[in-house]
Amino acid sequence: MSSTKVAPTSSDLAHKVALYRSQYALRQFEKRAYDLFLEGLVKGTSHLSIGQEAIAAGVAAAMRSDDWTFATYRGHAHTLARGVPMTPVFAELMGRTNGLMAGKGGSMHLTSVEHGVMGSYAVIGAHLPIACGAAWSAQYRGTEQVAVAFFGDGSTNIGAFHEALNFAAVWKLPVIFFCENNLWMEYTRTSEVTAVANPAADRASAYGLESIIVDGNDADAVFEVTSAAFARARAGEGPSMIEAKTYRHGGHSRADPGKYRPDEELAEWMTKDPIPLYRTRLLEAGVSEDELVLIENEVDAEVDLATDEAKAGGVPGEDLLLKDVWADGGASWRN
Amino acid sequence: MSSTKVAPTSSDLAHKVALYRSQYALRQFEKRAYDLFLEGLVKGTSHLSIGQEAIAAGVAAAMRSDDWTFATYRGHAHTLARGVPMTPVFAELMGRTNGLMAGKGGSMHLTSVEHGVMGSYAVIGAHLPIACGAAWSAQYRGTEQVAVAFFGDGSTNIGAFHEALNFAAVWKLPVIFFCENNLWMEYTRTSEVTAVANPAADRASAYGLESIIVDGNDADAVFEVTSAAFARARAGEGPSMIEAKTYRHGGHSRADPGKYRPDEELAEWMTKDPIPLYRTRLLEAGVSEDELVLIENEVDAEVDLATDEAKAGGVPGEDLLLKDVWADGGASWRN
Amino acid sequence: MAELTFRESIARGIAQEMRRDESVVFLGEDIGAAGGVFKGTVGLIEEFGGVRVRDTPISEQAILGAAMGAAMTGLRPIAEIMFSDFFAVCWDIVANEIAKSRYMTNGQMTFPLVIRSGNGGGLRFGAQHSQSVENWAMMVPGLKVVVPSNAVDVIGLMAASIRDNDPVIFLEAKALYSSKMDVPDGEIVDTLGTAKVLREGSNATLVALGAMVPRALEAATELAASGIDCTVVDVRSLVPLDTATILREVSATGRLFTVEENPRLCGWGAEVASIVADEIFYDLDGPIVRITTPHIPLPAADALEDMAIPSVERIVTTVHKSMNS
Amino acid sequence: MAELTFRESIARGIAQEMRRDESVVFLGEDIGAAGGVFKGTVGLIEEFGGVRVRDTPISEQAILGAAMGAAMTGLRPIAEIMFSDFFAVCWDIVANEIAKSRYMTNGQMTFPLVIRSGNGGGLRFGAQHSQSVENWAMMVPGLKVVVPSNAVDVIGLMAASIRDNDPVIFLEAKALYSSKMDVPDGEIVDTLGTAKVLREGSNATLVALGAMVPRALEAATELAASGIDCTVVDVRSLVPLDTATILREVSATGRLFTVEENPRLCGWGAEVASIVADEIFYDLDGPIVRITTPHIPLPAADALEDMAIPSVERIVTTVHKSMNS
Ligand SMILES: Cc1ncc(C[n+]2csc(CCOP(=O)(O)OP(=O)(O)O)c2C)c(N)n1
Ligand SMILES: Cc1ncc(C[n+]2csc(CCOP(=O)(O)OP(=O)(O)O)c2C)c(N)n1
Ligand SMILES: [Mg+2]
Ligand SMILES: [Mg+2]
Repeated sequence: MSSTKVAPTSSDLAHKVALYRSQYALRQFEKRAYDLFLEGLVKGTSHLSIGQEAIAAGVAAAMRSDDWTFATYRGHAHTLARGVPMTPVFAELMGRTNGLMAGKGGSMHLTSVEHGVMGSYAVIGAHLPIACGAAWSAQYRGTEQVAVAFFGDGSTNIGAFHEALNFAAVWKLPVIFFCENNLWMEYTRTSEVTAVANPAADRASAYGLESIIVDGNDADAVFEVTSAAFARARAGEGPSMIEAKTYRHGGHSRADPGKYRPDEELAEWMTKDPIPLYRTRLLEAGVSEDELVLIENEVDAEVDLATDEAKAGGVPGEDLLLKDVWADGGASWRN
Repeated sequence: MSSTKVAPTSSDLAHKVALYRSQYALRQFEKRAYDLFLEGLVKGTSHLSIGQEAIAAGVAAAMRSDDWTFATYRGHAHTLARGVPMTPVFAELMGRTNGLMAGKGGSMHLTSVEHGVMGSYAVIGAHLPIACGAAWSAQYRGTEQVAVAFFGDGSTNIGAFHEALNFAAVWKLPVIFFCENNLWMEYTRTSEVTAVANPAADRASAYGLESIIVDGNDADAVFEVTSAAFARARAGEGPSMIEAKTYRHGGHSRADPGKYRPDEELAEWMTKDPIPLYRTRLLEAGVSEDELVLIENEVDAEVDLATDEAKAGGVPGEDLLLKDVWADGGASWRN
Repeated sequence: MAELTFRESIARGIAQEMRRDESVVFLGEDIGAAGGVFKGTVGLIEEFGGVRVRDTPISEQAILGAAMGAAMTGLRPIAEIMFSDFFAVCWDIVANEIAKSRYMTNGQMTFPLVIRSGNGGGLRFGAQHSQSVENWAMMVPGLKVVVPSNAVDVIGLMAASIRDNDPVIFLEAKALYSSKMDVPDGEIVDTLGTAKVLREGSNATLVALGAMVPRALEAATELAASGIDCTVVDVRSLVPLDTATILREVSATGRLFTVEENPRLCGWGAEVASIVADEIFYDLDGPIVRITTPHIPLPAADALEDMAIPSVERIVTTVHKSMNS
Repeated sequence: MAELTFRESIARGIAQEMRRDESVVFLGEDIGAAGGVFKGTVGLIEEFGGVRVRDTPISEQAILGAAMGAAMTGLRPIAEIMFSDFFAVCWDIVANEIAKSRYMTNGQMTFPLVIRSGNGGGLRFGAQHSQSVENWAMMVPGLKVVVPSNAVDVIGLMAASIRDNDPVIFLEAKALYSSKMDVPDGEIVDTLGTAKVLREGSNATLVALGAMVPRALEAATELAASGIDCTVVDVRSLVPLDTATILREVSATGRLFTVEENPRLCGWGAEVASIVADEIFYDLDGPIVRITTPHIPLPAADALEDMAIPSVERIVTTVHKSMNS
């Protein structure tokens, strides 16, 4: 785990304050999403990434606005971190007409093409080859855009992972494979079903790639290591794979209390919670407590407002049901 | 490429003469199969492994009779090397009732459960996880049986490869993954579409396995390296992956002349033809020319007889068409 | 006699067979200590241990490949594919390998295995976790396909599937997992390929499967109130298909309505309709009508999902309209 | 005007569109220098270069994932899956990702891509290289499915598929690759969702697809000789389906026979039969009969394969028997 330490400059500081704001917002959004779930307003499932915000925030900060994010079912943070407003995301979780996809996708499929969020994928591994395709199109059109695919530690054992990694390496595609290693799959520890200790990094060499591990609870470290990968990708040097060590504070999905995890493990990782750690770092770097409180209050207000706006959304009807199966906007398969 | 050199003993010599016989028989069988194809008697496709016989012979020699072979569409040699007689294999290629599967499988699906040949699989990669299943059953029942899955260099880029390797490693299954690296897929050079130089061996570490490369044109070397892998598997030490360097003398399948390969490459590999090399080695070790000629004549006669017997087989009828979809012997899906 | 949920019946059915036969083993993701994501396998690892009940990596091809290889060498594996949508990542092993290998080898191999999976919608999980894939399996020669509609049938059909010597795709309607029923004590073993007539009527025959069975029954009750008396057939097993029962019951009323959760095109209902239109054409008194989910991916929002999957109301309206036209 | 084989038409159709539109790119196994395993892509890499025509590893999920990702970001990729049987190793990308993502994103994404593949039997390749998988694709909402039966249609439907903004599964009957036909010079562009009436008759309507079309035509000629005058409809496109033409032609004769290469259960013929049995029930004069491959994996031996796939003789006999009973 490497993170270059440089004395912060004022522009550094602005960047870092923004990173704090982003992480804090992701956290507050998801806490609210959980409440809404418990209230019965989020009807399907939802997978929170509370504890992993440093990754979403750190990577997004390293992206160009025309770069592409490919997320998993655990994609709230990655979606919001690209600048998607909270209201349509809350509304999507609640299945409302003002949802990001008008309720048709739900929590596991958040997509905002406008913000470069090219979908959240709920079948393990699928989006890795799909991200390769976006990268291929950038390469073909010479746009220097880069695709980032996020995935979990447990997802490294599925076939699509292997195919995508080899394919990207051979075609030298501008794609970054980002593994968020939170140690657990749903209820099984990944190390129990994986042949190597670092499920992504220990496999990089199988694709001729450098093995990269980063502290996933340190947004600065994530930002740096990812920025370097973007630079390589834009320079035509091909893909990178990054493995970030992190932890989810809650259960896998919905109301899972995550009881299968040893108390000490959770306790240890709670001491590494990226948000208080980053807050302390900012205070030490000279940011004032007041400034941070102001940010926090702004975000809290944003979450409240977005919740209200989302709740005000309508219930989708038959027009939406039969909309957009096809490019002509309809669902007709016959004449 | 390692091959321990020890002075041959007489039992060594008998073993080696048997290995020669096996390689020679595989070669003669396939030359005849090619003739039959040109004559229009083999109707579908067929994939010869002329040039790769040292592998089939060497591995089979290291197997217990109750071990299991899982082959690909390029499976004639692996089937015969386990002791399956030539007649039913020829007959299968010709679609006759006396075929190994009465014509229902064809060249790409040779199977003889009686001889431990647990099928030939024509979709790239599929049999790797299936071999894991056989190995799992051996482990569960404590029989010390071992499963061997053969596959090509080009098959290392498909998802099933990755899943099988990880699964076998984690469950410590008694299975040997044997890569016959003949440099080519169908008409594309594997190195052009593969991220590493040794498509199997360079990926062993991704599954916590040792990287093993062997000269696939040397039956003794193949025998030794595989014997060691069998010993590990029977001792409960889990899977091995072996990559053998070899070359197919002919095209990929059917009447493909293999013109896409540079003349010099073919010429170089022809000098490494495993059969004349092994013959010379035997002569140097003191086996007489007469003994070898006798063997060759016997095999040639066996090929002729098997050809005639196969040709005498009947044309399959409707009873076979509707036989053995189900375990009850029939094909009925309704009452 | 005890009241069991559909999900509890799954563990009971599997346990019944694992007790009886050492060669029955069970593998899948999170099936062990976690008791399955739908809590359908609670208690099995405790009773049978980690050698017979085994957690796997997220590697569906490996899971089903392992099941196939184990079956061809003497075990009787049960494999779980968590959501039936994930059949798509391991379809080669199912459709090309397991389904075909007995035939291709001219009967040299037998594949006594069961693949069970959570199937269908109703849980607002969206298009990739809600599909009804019974027709994916039905269209592939060499697969048996079983879809129970209640807790008792779960046990009996699970037992029959495990004892069967052919590969069985066993689809559990997720929407029924929490449904409850009184279940008799002792061993329960049912028979594959037998449909059940749940209600006898004289005007029309509703043929339904899985989660659509309780809806068809409820619709029949409503329809009876307005003078349309329906037979309701629970298909239970698509392969083998009990065409005898279906043909008899459709002949008796002269009208067939299928109630299907799968999207419209090429569903099991199309097969049943085609068999009827061929074999008892002259017994029909009117059009054959399929009541299905429209041919769209399933939406996530509750309001939309409820519109998509055939509801009691839609069944009632459709039958009414068709019978009165 | 030039005589072209079906296989030559494929390259011609692709070249026509690649010349016209820089965003059309093509990837697959051995499609470049080798010109495709069926020689369907000869000359393309020479004309369009290795950037637009690109060989891939044996990684079908990567191939189709790449096509999907490229399509959603502005390209119009064509991907080859060498044998349609191999859809099973990448079915998730097809059925769960490509087919559903436009709908799930409420229309934010468009997937103008074509997946072409050699389909069906007749080449004695055995059960894993001979399947007719048109119903695999037809049953998944969000996929268009096109199956040409002759060289001219190959070009026109290929062009229409490439220009279409939805994902198209383009299935090429391997048994037809060497069939020949006079093909007009110049651009050819056809229309998806249009069936063709190839022969007008008064007694019965044969509806056929792909490699079954020439057989249905030949059977119709034989049947005419014995007094049964048949209409023959070439479906050409399963999704969108030209139900207007099919319903009209079946209404006109009162009898429907489907001629299908896919195994029996849940084929496209079951869908067509069900639509007919619902919508024009009262126009029917007798049972709807499906002539299909039996519900078995395809055997390799020539004699067996010929028995399995509907032959001209079987079509003739079946129609005769049904019309005279
Ligand atoms: C192909 C497939 N198999 C199984 C699942 C069910 N599933 C959803 S999330 C998950 C665990 C994934 O673990 P990991 O990759 O570590 O990601 P995390 O959830 O920890 O972020 C599983 C098994 C799935 N969605 N797709
Ligand atoms: C999933 C899948 N994709 C493609 C093919 C077509 N195919 C058959 S053999 C082959 C080349 C395999 O090359 P390699 O693994 O090196 O084995 P070799 O033929 O050289 O023995 C290909 C692409 C297939 N059978 N299965
Ligand atoms: Mg994880
Ligand atoms: Mg090779």
